[in-house]
Order: sequence, then C-alpha cells, then structure tokens
Amino acid sequence: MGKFLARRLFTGAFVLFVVVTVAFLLAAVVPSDPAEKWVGPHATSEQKAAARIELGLDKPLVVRYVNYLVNLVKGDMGMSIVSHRPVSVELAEAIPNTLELVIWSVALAFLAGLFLGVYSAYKENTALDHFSRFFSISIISTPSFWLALILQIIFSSTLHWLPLTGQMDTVLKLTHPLTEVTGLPLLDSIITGNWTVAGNLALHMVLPVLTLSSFSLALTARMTRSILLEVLNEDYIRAARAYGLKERVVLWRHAIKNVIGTVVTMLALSAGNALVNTFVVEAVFSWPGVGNLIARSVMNLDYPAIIGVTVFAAIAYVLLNLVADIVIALDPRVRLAQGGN
Amino acid sequence: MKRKLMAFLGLALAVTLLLPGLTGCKKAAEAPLSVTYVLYADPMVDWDPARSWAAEDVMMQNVYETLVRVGPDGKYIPLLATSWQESEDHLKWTFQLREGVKFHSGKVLTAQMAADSLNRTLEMGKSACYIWDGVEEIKAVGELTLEFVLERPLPLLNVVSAAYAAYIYDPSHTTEWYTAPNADGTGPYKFVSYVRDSEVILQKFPDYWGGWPADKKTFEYAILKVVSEAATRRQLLTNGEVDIVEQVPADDLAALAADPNIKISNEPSYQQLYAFLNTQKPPLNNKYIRQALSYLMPYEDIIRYVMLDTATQARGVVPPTLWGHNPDAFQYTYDEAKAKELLALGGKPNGGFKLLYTYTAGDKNEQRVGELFKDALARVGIELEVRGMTVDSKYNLARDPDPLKRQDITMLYWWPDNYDPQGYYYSQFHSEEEVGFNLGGYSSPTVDALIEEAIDISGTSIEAAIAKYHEAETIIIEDAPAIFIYCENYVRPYRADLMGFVENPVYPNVVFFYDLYKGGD
Amino acid sequence: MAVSGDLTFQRRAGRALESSRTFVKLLFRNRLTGAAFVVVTLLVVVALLAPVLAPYPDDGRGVVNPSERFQKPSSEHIFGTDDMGRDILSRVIFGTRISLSISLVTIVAAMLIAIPLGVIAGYFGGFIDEILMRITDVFLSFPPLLIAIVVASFLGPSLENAMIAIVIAWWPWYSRVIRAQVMAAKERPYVSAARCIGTSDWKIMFSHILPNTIAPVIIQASMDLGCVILTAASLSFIGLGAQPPQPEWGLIVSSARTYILDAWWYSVFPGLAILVTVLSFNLIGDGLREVLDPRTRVR
Amino acid sequence: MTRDSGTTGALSGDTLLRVEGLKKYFPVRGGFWQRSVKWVRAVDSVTFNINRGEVLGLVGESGCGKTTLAQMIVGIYPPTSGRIELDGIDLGKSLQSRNLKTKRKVQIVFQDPFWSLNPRKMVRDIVGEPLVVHGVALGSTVVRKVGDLLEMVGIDRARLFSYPHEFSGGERQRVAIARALALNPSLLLLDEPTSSIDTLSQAEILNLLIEVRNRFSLSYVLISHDLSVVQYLSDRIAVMYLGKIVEIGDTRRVFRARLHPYTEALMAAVPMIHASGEVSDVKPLEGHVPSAINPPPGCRFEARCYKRQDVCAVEEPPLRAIEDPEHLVACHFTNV
Amino acid sequence: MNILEIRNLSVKARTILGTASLLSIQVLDLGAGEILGIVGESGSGKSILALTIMGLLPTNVRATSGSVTYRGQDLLRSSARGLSARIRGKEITMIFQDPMAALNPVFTVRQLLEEVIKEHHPDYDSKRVRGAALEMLQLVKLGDPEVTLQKYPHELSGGMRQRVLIAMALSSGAKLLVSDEATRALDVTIQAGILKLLEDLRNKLDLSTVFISSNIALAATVCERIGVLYAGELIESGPAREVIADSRHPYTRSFLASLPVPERKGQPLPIIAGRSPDPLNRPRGCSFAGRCPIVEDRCRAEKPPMLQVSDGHDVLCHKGGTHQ
Repeated sequence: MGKFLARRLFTGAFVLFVVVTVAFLLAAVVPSDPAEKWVGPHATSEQKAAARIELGLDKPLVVRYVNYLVNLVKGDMGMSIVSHRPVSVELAEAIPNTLELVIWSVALAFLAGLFLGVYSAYKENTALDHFSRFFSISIISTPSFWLALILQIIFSSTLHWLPLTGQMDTVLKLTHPLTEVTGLPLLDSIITGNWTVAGNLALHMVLPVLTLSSFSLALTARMTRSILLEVLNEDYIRAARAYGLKERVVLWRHAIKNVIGTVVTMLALSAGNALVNTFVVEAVFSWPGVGNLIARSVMNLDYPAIIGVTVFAAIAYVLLNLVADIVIALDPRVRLAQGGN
Repeated sequence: MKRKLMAFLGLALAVTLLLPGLTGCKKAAEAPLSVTYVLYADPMVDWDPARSWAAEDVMMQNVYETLVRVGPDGKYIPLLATSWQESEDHLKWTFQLREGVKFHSGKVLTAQMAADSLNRTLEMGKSACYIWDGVEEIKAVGELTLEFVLERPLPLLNVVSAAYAAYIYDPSHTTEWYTAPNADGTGPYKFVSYVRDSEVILQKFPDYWGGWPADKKTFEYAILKVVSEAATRRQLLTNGEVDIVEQVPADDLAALAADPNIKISNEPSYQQLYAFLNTQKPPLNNKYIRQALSYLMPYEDIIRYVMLDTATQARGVVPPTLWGHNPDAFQYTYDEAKAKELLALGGKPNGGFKLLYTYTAGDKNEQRVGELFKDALARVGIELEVRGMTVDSKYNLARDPDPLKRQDITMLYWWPDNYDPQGYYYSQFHSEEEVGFNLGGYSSPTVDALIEEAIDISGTSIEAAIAKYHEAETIIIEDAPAIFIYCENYVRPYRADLMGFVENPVYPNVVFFYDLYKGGD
Repeated sequence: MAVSGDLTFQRRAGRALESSRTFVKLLFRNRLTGAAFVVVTLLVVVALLAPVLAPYPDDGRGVVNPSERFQKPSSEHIFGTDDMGRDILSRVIFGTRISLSISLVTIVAAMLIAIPLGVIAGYFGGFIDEILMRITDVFLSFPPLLIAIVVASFLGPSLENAMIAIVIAWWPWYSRVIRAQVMAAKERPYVSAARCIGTSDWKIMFSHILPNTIAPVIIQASMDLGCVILTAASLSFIGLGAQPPQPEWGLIVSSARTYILDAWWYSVFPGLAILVTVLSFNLIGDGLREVLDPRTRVR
Repeated sequence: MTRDSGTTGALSGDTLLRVEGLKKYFPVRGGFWQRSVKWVRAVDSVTFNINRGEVLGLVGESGCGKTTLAQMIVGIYPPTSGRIELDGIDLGKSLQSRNLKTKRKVQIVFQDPFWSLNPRKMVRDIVGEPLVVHGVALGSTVVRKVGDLLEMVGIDRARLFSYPHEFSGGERQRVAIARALALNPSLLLLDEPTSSIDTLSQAEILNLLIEVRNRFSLSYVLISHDLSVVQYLSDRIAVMYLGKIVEIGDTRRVFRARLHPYTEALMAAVPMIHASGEVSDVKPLEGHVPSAINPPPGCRFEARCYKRQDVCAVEEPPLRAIEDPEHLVACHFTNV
Repeated sequence: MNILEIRNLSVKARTILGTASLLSIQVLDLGAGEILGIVGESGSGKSILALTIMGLLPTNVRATSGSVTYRGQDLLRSSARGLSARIRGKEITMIFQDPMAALNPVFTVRQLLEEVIKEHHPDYDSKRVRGAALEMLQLVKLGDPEVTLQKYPHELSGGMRQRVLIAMALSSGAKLLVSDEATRALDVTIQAGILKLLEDLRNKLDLSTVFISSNIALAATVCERIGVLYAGELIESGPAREVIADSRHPYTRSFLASLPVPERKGQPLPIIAGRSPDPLNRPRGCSFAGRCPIVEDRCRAEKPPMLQVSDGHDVLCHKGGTHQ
C-alpha cells in the first residue's frame, strides 16, 4: 500500500513535470512578446529592452526554464505580465472561491446522484427508473453554459428568487464584515456565526452550484445505477439474501459498499472536471475564482498566469487522482492484486 | 459511521440552501449609504498610480487627485493647485498648492511630495509619461509652491490634468506597497478593499479638503462592482441593487428608458472608431481605392442598427467636443456610385479583390461594423473577410515588419490621454519607423511637419495650433488612410434617485463619487 | 454471475448480434435509441442540405439584415431573428454542418492517431507500450476541456485550432481503450492459434485483433461525438473556438447571453439544438452499449 | 478402423517429441520499480518423450503447470530453459525462432471453442488461413481444400461461409480441429478439448480424435482435468503436481498401479460410473496445494502425503522406473 | 414425508430476444433428510431451479405457473418480503457454484459470518456471536478458525471459501440446503472433501439437500435420488442407482452410454447428433425429439407425459419405460 502510493506520487510528480515543461515551452514559442505587454504599447525600445532584462527574457531558454522550475518549487510562479502581481498571489485569492463552489457541487452531486442512482437501480424498469435515466442523460447532454443561462432566466429573471450573478451582496461586507478563518467564505461565515453573510453567500451559490453539480450528479446517478445493477446480480448479494439478511442490510451494507468505492473514485475524477467547468460557470455567474482568472489570462495572453493556472489545475487533478487511487487501494480486492499476482 | 457522515453532509447542505429563506430576505436596514457603479471588466490592472494606464482611472480619479481637472465644459478646475502662473516665455509654470490637504494616511501634502511623486512617475517612464515630453524639471520651490521648467512651450494645464501619469500621491511608498494592492491619495474616497474581477470598495475620507456637505445625503461607501454579463448589469440596475451602470448595450436602452426609476445619461464622448487602411499594401496603397472604401462604409446603417443612435458619424480626426475639431471638415457618406467611379480610377472598376478586416474578438460593435461593411463591399465586388482576433494578435499582425503580411483593415478606438488632440494626430497619422498606433502605416512628410508644428505652438497659442491641425486634417481626409466611422456617446443609465451625476468626456468612464448624493426622501 | 450460468440465452443473445439484422432489430427495440437514430439521420440530412432547407440561406452564411433585428419567433422566422436581424433557424441549420463536421473530423482524426498506436503498444508491449502509456498518463491526468483550453489559448482562438486542441486532448483516451482491448484480445486462443499457424504479427494485429476490439471504441466514439460537440461549443462560448459570424451553436448562445432578458429565443433555440444533438448521440451510444456490452460501465 | 491403443508403448515406436529439462519460471513483479523479485516455478525440469502416433495424457489439478507445458511445446511461451526436439530437430525457444516448416508440425486445439475461433471471420478464412500463410493453397483451391477438411471432421461443406456463432460448441471444436489439421502436423496439443462442450458432443469429438489419430498417425498431447477422458484417449499418462511430473507410464498400468500417493489420491477422488452402472466412491485428499512461488525443498507433495517421512521434507525424489522401465515415479517410498 | 414438493412448475424469462422458457418440472419431491441430486448439462435449468426454490430469480425471470411447496407453504405464492422474513435464510438456505463470487469481497470472514448469526440470533451478545462463529467454522472442519475469521475471502483457498460459505449458509439452522454446483470450481481432491462434509452435515443436522451438479457420477456418489434435467425439463427422476443402472429416458441412456468410461477404452462412443433446443424457441413436442434415437411422429407433435416406471421412478417420455 505504501509502496503503491509512493509510486502513484511519483507518477503524479512526473505528470506535473511534463505539464509544466509543455506549458512553458508552448508559452516560449508562441509569437507574443511578454516584455511588450509588460511595458505597454507606447513604450520605447529602451524600455522594452529593460523589461526584457527585468523579466529575464534575455537569458537562454534553458536558463529561463530552470529558473522557472526552481522558483516554482519555492511557490513562485512569476509575475502576471498584465496585472504586475505575483501569479501565486492571484491564484491564492481565486482558489478558495472556486474550491467552495466545487466542494458544494461535488457534495450535492454525490448525495443526490447516489440517491437517484440507488433508487433507479432498485426500481429498475419502472417509470421512475426510466425518468431518472432520461433525466440523467439529458443533463449530461446539456451544455453547462446554456443550463446556467436557463437557470438564470427561470430563477432570476422570471421568478426573482435568486440573484443573477456574483458571490455576495457587497453591502454586507461593510455591515457584517467576515472574519477569515479557513479562507473559504461560506465555511468561515458559518464557523464565525455570521449568519446574515452565510445566508447571502449560500443564496448566491445556489445557481452556480446547481449548474456545476448537474453533470457530476447525472454521471453519479448513471454510474451508481449501472454498478448497483451489476452488483445486485452478483452471487454475494444472492447469498446475503439467501442467508436471510434484511433487504435494508443487503442494499445499504452489502451492495452499497461495493458501489461506493467506484463512485467515489469517479467523483474524485469528476471533481477535476468540475474544476474545469468552473471556467464556464464562473464566466456566466461572475464568480471571482480560478476560472475567471484563466479566462482573463487567456484573453490577455498573460502566459505566466496561464501556466500558473494550468499547474494549479494539474496539481489539483493529480491530487484527486491520488485520492481515487487511495480509495481503490483501500478495497481489499485490490490488495489481493497488489500482493498476489 | 459512513451513514452518519452522509447524513451530516446532507443536513449541512439543506441548512445552507434553506438559510437564505430565513435571513437573506431581510436587507440590512441600518446599512450605511453607498453608491455602486457597475463596470463590465475589472478596472484594476495596475495599482501603481505612476504606471496605471488602463481603466484604473475609474477608481484613481476618486482616490488620487491631480493638480487641475478639466470640467465637462472644458474649463480648468483647480484641484490640488489653487492657482497657477505661466512665465512670459512660456517656459516656466508655477503652481500654488492648496493648504491643509491630507493624504489618507494622515500626512499633509507638501510641494516636495507633489514634485517627488511626479518625478517618480517620470522616472519610471511607464504608461502615459510621454505627455510630459518637453518638461525639463519639476521642483518644489516653497512649502506649497511647485515649479515646472519646460524645454519648449506646452499647454501644461492639459498635461497636469491628464487621466494618467499626473496623479499626486505619497511618493514614500514603495512600488511593492502600491501593487499589494494599496492606495494612498488625497481624494475624497479612500481605498478599503478589492476582490479581483469582483469589486473595489472605497470609503468616504472624512478629512477630505473639500469637506462634505451636511445638507446632502452623500455616500459613505462607493463601490465599483464588476459584472461582465450585460444582462446582469441591467438587471441589477432595474432591481435597484446598483446605481450606475457602464456601457449598457444599446439594445437595452429602449427597455431601460421605459423604466421610471431610471435615467439615462447619453452624452457625446471623445471616443472615435477608426478603420485603418493598410496604405503600404496593394490594393489599399491606392488613394482612390481608399477613398472608395470610405464611400462604401454604411455610416447611417451603423449609427442606426449597430449603435442605435448612441453615436454620430465621425467628422475628421478629432471628436466634435474636443478642441481642434473642425466642424467644416469633409465627411464621406455612403455613396455606391461615387465609390464605383473611384474604384475605376484606382484601376479596379469591378472590385474583384479580397480584403482582411480584423477586429478585437468580443467587441460586438467592431464585429457588426465589419459585417455591415462586408455586405456593402460585396455589392461592388469586393470580398471582405471579417476576422476576430485577440488584441495582441491583431496588433502583432498590424506591426509585422513586412507591410504585405499585415491585414488590410484594422479597427481601433481612440480617446485622448489628456485634454488635447495631439494624440489623435501624432499617434495615428504621424510617420513611424516601427508601427505603434499608426496602423495604416500612413506617411506624409507634409502632414508630419504640420502635426509637429501644431504640437509645438499649442503651448503658446491654441488657435494657431488648431489651424495647423485643420490643415493636416484636410490632407489626411483626402488621403484617406483611415475611415472615420463614428464618435460614440457615452451611455450610462442610473437610478433616478441618484443626484449630481454629470458625464465628463475628458475622463472617460469615470464617475466622480464626490459629486453624487442620494435624492428623494 | 456464476449462478446464472443457466442464463446462457443472454450469451446467445450476444452471439446473435454477429448477424447485423438482429443487431439493428435489438438496437431499435429501445424506442429512445430508435428516435435518436432518426434525429441523427435528420441532422445529417439537414447538414447536407442546409442551403436548400434553410429559409434564409444567406443569413446562415452570416449576411446581416439589420432592419429585422430581434424579431420574435413567427411564421416568417420560426426561431426568431438575432441581433443582426439574421434568421436564427437558418443559422441553427447551418450550424448543424459545423457541429457535425467538428465531431466527425476530430473523432476520426483522434482514432487515426490512436488506433495504430494503441494496437501496436497493446500487442508488442515493452518499451513502445511504456512510452505510450506514460504519454497517455499525462493526458489522462487532465480533463479534456482543460487541455483544449490550454492548447487553444496558445494556438489562438479559431475553430480549426479548437479542433486541433480537441484531437490532442482526445486521442490518448482511445489509445488506452484500444490498448486494453488488444491486451485482452491477444490472450484469446484464436490469436494463439493464428500465431501457431505462423500468421505474421501485422496480420494478427490488424486482421485478427483489431476487428474484435473495435466495438468498445465505436461505443466510446458514439458517446464522444456528443461530448466533442459540447466541448467545441464550450470553447466557442468562452471565446476560444469558432469566431463570428460562423453559425456555431455555442458561439450563438454566447452572443445571445447579452440579450437574455429581452430575446429568450436567441439563446434557447441554439442551446436546444446542442442538447438534442448531443442527447441523440448519447442515446445511441447508450443503446449500442446496452446491446454490445450488457455489463454497462459509465465513463 | 480401430486399433488397441494399449499396445503402443513408448519404447516400441520411434520418438517424435523429446522434452528435456524444460522449465518455465514466471516473474512476480513487485517493489517500487516493478522489478521482478520472485519466480513462480510453473514448470520445473520436466523431461519426457512421445512416440509417433502416441497419445500422452497430462493430468493434474489446476495450477500444476500442464497448460504451461503444452503451450511451451507449441511455442506460445518461450521456456526459461530446457530443450524441445521434434523429429530430432531443436524447436528453439519461441515461436519467432521457429520457421514455418517447424511451426506447421505442431498445432494446438484449445479448450474454449468460442474464443478459439475468430468471431469475425468465416469458417473458410479460419480453416483456410494456415493454408494461405504457408502457401499450400491459393484462390479457389483454398475453398476446395477447406471443404475437404470440413468434411473430414464431419461438417457439411456447405457451411464454408458461416461464422463461428452459427455452430454449436461441438461443431466449433471440429472446426478448430480442421484448422489444426490443415497443415498436416505431426503433433497435436489438445488443451481440455471437451471440457466446454456437453457430454453428448464430447463423444463425437473423442471419436473424431481417435479416427484422425489413426488415419494420420498423429501424436497428441492431451491435457484434461477429466480423468475419464484421459484414460479413454491416451496411451500413456503423465501426472503432474506443482510443476513436476510425479508419475508417467502406460495409461492402464498407471491407473491400475497408482504408485505415487498423489496419483492414488487423485484417482480416488474422482467419482466414476462404470459401464455396469456401478458408481465408485470418492476419497478426499486433505490439505492444500502449496504455492509455486516458494515450493518446498523436498518432495513437493510432502505436506499432504500419508506416506510422508522425514526424508521427504529435505530430499527431492527423482523420477525413476519401478517394475517396468517405462513406468516412472518420483517417490521415495513406492516399494514400502 | 416430503419437505419439498414441486408440481407443474414453469419458469420463463423475458429477454431482449423474446420470452425464453427456462424450466418446466411436472413432479419433483424431496424427502426429509434426503439428498436429491439434480443433474443436467449447462443451460439445462439447474441453477434456475435453485433460484426458484430460493425466490431469488433475476427480475426478468418469473415462475409463471405451478407450485413449489415447502412444508405445506407454497413458496411461489409468498410475497418476496414474506418469503425472506419467514423461510428464506431461516428454513431454506443455499450454497453457490463459485464461493469467491458468493462471498462479498469487501468484508472479512468474521464480518460476513457474524452478520448472519446476528440476524438469526438477535439476542446474542457480541461474545456469544463470536463463539457461534468459531463453532460454525469448526463444524465445517476449517482448521485454525481464529485465523480464518480475520481473513478476506480472496485470502482463502477455494476449498476454504466453500467451507466458509457453507458455515454462513448453516448459521441460520436451516433445514433445507440447496447446493448449486458447489464443487464445480474446485479441484477433484478438494471436491471430494466437500462432498464428505455435506454428507457429514446431513447426518449431523438432519439436513435435506438439493444437490445440483453437472456431473452425474458425482451426484450418484452422494444422492439417494436423482433428477435429470434436459433443456429445462425434468425428464427422469428416481432412486440414484436405478436411474443409472436402469435409465428409461433415451437422453439419460444416451448420456450414460457416451461417457468415456474405462471399459469403453478402444471402442468408439455412440453418437447423438444435433443440439439441445433454443430456450427461446422450444419445439412443440418432446425437447429431445430432435436427437432421440427412438423418436416417433407423436414425439414431435405433442409434449410427452410424466410416466411412472416404478415407485418413485418417473420418466417424461411417450414411450416411457419401454426399451426398444
């Protein structure tokens, strides 16, 4: 198990290394002059030359690459050539907001998806099952940006139940200032008992979370259903029933235990997808997260920031993969494969 | 164990979803008065007032101040300077600074600080520093007396009132401190907090030298809120959650105008849209063809359908409200017949060539102008490829060392960095060795000379400078290196109970929160 | 499922699929799958005949008509008109061409790269396999959309670059699937038999193994046809894909965003077009999988 | 045309196949870098020979190495060490090292008739492939020859263009046999040829195998866990346990004498119905097969053997002749 | 006294290709304390019979007619809930072909076994449950039960797994055991051990057993009575010795005659051509008509009746009992 994880960590590190390298090389070969962006279009050629030195662009590519790697290990991702602020700082500001969105949507996807999937599998081939399957596949086929717009039209424009965009009402920041504990606004507001802000944050979060979780939710439901159907047809489920165990125990102990590992694994991976989907969702809901950051960076060809976000996403994804691996490794059947083959 | 965990998660989720119902509806009644101005993009790119050269002025004009400001009517308003004097030879200016001006940090403004901050800006040499070209020295000659020594006569008031590179700030802070982000100026509002791509919060500075009128409900907080979705901006405004909105799509105006709670400020601005024609590449290296294109631009349709009458057709290089505008300049109109004649003169009677039109991807107006232009050109046998590009790639292409590789038509908006037409002429139509903003690659020695002369004498005689500019403009219009499409209005809808809002085209998009107050009950 | 060894009729059902008539019959037993097939066929027809079927073919090609902006859906403009007065129905019809060709071209390109590599790696194993797997490791460690975003942002925003980005993001997935299938298939006795006979490796790979491994890839591809359309639309939506005035659906929805309060039809119809198309592909994929592989797994 | 298979002894005929000291160790990968650290000794120093026209039955429990042994002879796995000779010619280590000529001499029939035929190919192509690969036939002659082969195994020539799924299990196994026979091999490996088909079809296959053997004077290596099939078909029988041959000899003799305790236990555990309708009782063998990764140093059967003595744990018994020079047993105590 | 009686049972499955007739049994009885062998080749409906008795048929398979009576209660009429509450797992239990598949891989032997014990003895405290678990493992003659309890199923050998499964099956104190090819996945030497165990348990616990197997010789060694299934139909049943030595159905006879027993070495085996009918498409008459050496016209036209040959020996054949 330890060795297994060590190997996975090694692979993860390798993946990160490749990602950084490729992103760095791409940025280096793309015909856009960071120095020019750094000083602005009206700058003189002396200013540009100075900027080149300031940014280290006068050095050979290899040196720049090694410097970048060394700095990256120290947590320094360079300066945004647009905002002139450290990329790591900009990321640090954006990550908690995205994280909170992702966490809640994954939680929602897991709970609702699992429930829907179990119910659907248990009532196989009933109208409810058919509905749930069609619902899931429709959600999977819906572009999330469009779903966001539709949700806005319904809940904001027409019904006026929920705010259209944004993270919270700005005025509340002044009347009920938020104490930072974890950096995750909603969690902080709950911890500190700042209920007005918590409510407001939650209200703003409903639509983005719904949009973001819809895909994972549908995927979880489909996955749960199909695995559960398979599991329910296994001999050990027949055995559990044959030995007189109650249906509740059979379903929620014997069957689910064999389903949950796979679902959690899938969900860990789909959290990575959710992370990327925030790029779209944050754009629609003006959410000040990583997605917004990369959108802006891409539009401005702010390469240090693009590489930074890419590296962040890579780290997050590698970690999530690791979580998935651990979940898999905890399954006694895998231990068999590890030890016995 | 697992079940308990799941139950807990479910409960937590339910609570967070239900909470709003319990608490969210009650808007805090005791909230201090605030004004919210909604922008479509984060204005804060560079926090250093010495380097800022983008939309930051929206925030900086409220937090920092310049010596002088130009009013909406073009008059100079004393700000940090109470009075100024120009020497006989036009080469020395003395500004008397206001007494008792406090920075947000509590420091008191001295002439030395003012000189130091401007000198720091000049040393850094970033942003719009070129406007100080011709200033030899800035020094404090007394506790509150600031002296500018010039190399040549300059219209210095237009420089010290510029929207960029002219702020007076506390020079003792480091560059790192400023980019932290921090701000320390003398303006009526002080900086409180910033969330990237979301908001900037400013708070009333109680020690503002101008004082705060007790009889008006001025705003404790001023909030710059970023909302990239036009629909959201509009909704926030109609819901009353925000007070002023920047750049509402013209399509929304009809709906907004019908709302009694909303007023719309619709004022001419200094912002003009130009289509630069590549004068160094066939077929647009031919004057007649360029003139023909100028006749083929469907100006009326653009004004009506793209801008929905929130713009006027441009007349010449300079917008009508800025000094230097020539109301008698020649104006091209859509005229297919004339265009055909000119095409024939240019050797392309039936068109039969293809042009590349590049615009900034995402700019709806540029895109639509392109689409309308494409239609118009198609009628005379010219094919137009309308291509959206990122700002960068568009410029990179336009600046390609080989003119033949550049695009044929490049779209560009221009507005001044200060209250002066010089940028319109010099940046766009003066010859350049390396392409900067002269995106048509236009080069005419006569025009170059006229522009240089105009700039030189603008320090001594505005009228003489205007005459020179007009002379150059006539040649430029004749040569048609660019199509002058329209001059935009700045359209800003705001809540009807917001008082004191006046559009000032010199400082585009800036809302001076100090002037605002809550009306009604 | 040892106990249902008696349920061999299910295995027989699997074998019956070898005959194409039964296969089609089974596929269409599920009414939704049948409907999806009809929809996809219609979409292909619409794409091919776009200039004939579109009521205003010029609008589909991007010609503007500013005097008819924002017409509500009516008999004249069934889906209404957009901000430049173009008939949205015509644009959606022309968009079918773009979306279908994006999905087809990218998937085929990805498969052309992936299949030979996957087959070779799976069959020979060893160093080639190791290299390929490490490459796919890197790719599989990322959500495809992220790879597409990064690549598209470096290449510059255009439909072609978006497609290149999607191919780059997609091929390793197929390589993986193919490789796993080949690894399993090469252990099958008929492969051993062919080797004992003396059949050459290349012939075994492409004549014996490939035809038996392609089914899961086909299923995957039919699901991915929809997925690619979604990805391309997402890229267009965030400005990294198709550029105006191309009638790409995601791009139309993106343009419509601004007018969501007044012109609901502008965003609703192209969005529905995406939904219906992707849903059809997914249903077909589901149907194929149900018929070909009863032990359904969801990616 | 039957002949009493019992008369064909190993000494009396000419040797077709010689297997000498054949070993197959599979690496067990482990550790951080996936380097192999342990070996599974699937087949460990196996020596025997087969005469022309002789059927050798290989029996033993699952995991005893009989399938690995067969696959090494065909060339599917290269042996770790040892020598395989056919007609006095070294077959070399792997299939790659064998030329077409030697490849055609050894063919194999697999257990699962569903997967041993490519489901995407017609019978004509399945049976015709060896002909084409070896350049034996081209074009229309392929069809004719395949037709002949099919008829020989009892399948209607008209079904040339059918796919495997259109055949029953027994018929599929016939097709597989036809394919194996296409190249006129001298040795056929039968890997559990009847264990996946029903008993009624099994009879047909067994009859066919005997007929073919007699007609072409073929040799078979027959692997089966079903002792009745083995005793029915084979002239000689080799009993394997944990990668080693523990007893080998004439089928009837081995069945009667059961010199090795393992052979004894194996045969006692198999229920059998005699032609008389009598049913034999079964006797279990206690204990479990030890791991082939670290086989015991002495006799591998030591832990489960009722004759076990101290020497068994330390000294590996050699395979030696008892009573009859052709009947070899690896046990210290066959005389006791 | 019969503990289990099956009358006119018919089990059908709805599949994507149509309705398949999987099992059809006219009469089958199991006496108390008796071991009844059910033999047949794969696909003959053996497992379906097991699942029907257990009430564990897959959702698309249903008993469409007839009755399966356990001590006077018709198992087919009981609702699923009622069946599991009163009979399944308490009175009737089952062991499976592949013990690895039947043991939930994510639980240890202790968890699996103790759960079943707790279910049936809610009054036991944890110590007593533990004791009972050890007892059960000793009952099935598993060496080192303390160690075995800590293991996961995959850490056990095939024979041990089957013993654990038997221990679980018997933890409820059931009186009827359905053994579905319980030794098929095992090597012969291990198989013999399990057979011995089943015989021992029958004697010790007075257990009635339905012993399902594809190996008629195996069934004959342990069973008093044997039923032969062909293509889902029970074609012959009777005392084991009688069915083997004096079989009446042509299928049974052909089957036995085609076994490659030592006495037939060197002789060709009799050949029965054709294949068993498709469950989706059963013939109108006798299922064996297509392969039967003594077939007559009426065999193809009408279903044969179940005829009694002697007391307790029935055969499903038009020519029942008559040798040709």
